[in-house]
Amino acid sequence: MGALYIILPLALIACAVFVAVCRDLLYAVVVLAVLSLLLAFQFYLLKAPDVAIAEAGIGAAVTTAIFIICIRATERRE
Amino acid sequence: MSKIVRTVANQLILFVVIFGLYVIIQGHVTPGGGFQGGAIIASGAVLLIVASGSQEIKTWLRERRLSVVESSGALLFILLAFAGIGTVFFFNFLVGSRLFGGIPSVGPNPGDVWTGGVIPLMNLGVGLKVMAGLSAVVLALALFSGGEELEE
Amino acid sequence: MNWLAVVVVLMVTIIIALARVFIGPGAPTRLVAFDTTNTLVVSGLVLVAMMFEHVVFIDVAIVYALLSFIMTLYVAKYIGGARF
Amino acid sequence: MRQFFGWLSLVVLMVFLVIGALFIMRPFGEPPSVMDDYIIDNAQEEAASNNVVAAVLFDYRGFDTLGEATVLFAAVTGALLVLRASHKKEET
Repeated sequence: MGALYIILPLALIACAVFVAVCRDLLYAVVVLAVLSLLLAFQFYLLKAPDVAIAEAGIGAAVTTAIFIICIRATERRE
Repeated sequence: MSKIVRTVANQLILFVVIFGLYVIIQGHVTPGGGFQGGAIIASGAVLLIVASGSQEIKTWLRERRLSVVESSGALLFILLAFAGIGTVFFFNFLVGSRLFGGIPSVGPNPGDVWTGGVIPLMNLGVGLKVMAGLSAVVLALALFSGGEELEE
Repeated sequence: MNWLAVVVVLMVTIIIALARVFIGPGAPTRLVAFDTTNTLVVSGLVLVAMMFEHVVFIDVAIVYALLSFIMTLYVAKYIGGARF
Repeated sequence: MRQFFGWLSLVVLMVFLVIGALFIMRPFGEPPSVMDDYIIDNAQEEAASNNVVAAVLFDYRGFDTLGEATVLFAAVTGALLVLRASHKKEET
């Protein structure tokens, strides 16, 4: 159990740094989707399935949909 | 999008809505609740928007109707909160009555749907509210994004 | 059965797919790697539910398997150039 | 050079705060008060709900859920107001 609790937060931090640094907004949105995926897995490992379902429902579809629609209406590059 | 995606989405929306209703109604027994189930059903609406395009969805799913549903959900929530004001605000007055009135035994048990007092009805209200609200936001953004000409 | 070892191996494969998400050239490569990560995480959720020995933990895996492909559809429609 | 020292001081401050928080932080899983023990023990009798999270959300802390519903209502109202108005102005 200890190995999971070390690997998964490191992957989360790497995703967050990439989202903050990346210049292309489409790539940032894709990595943000991966971040929400791994965050749901982290909540799930901490035995909080309520929060995991909320994170899966909101982060999986609605947030990415809103961001992609906004990129379509504006510029792709920062 | 293509015909394959449209067909699969039209078949899959049934399962998404049924699972969302399951999460809402069983919210006091298993993990889940109003917010989570409403988010799942709103994701079904988002799937329909990406599969068929917002201009075809617009013919039967209006923001005006969605705002009516959302306001009725909020009204149900606040009326249930005010109904127990004889004792205290947000009092669980249905425990022991015939509607959702059972009391579970203490400790780990498989659970029963007819328990929880006023909690399942509040779950229903919050579920209606979240479902209509998130669907309305995404639908309005998609209509606004698709309505104007883009130069690319 | 030692389910934890299986989950750790799945995590290592998730890290490999994540590297392809980070460095992959172009958007379609990242999208396919992202879909691979989706499938791996869903199987990992089911395995952890078997490790915890609770039935209710399966619900999260069902939710993610139902909803995870929607963002793939959105990014694919954006790359295709169509309007929403 | 000045910018470099600014960033360096920021990083040193952040590391100091994180290490200090790690020392101050309570051990993982230890309850900070007696209120949650009361809720865990009595939620199944008083609120008649197996899911203690639902009992806390809708019975013990109902005002917080009311505030969350208000925030969601305000967000939806603002989004519909802004988008519908700009959409109508483009058509005319």
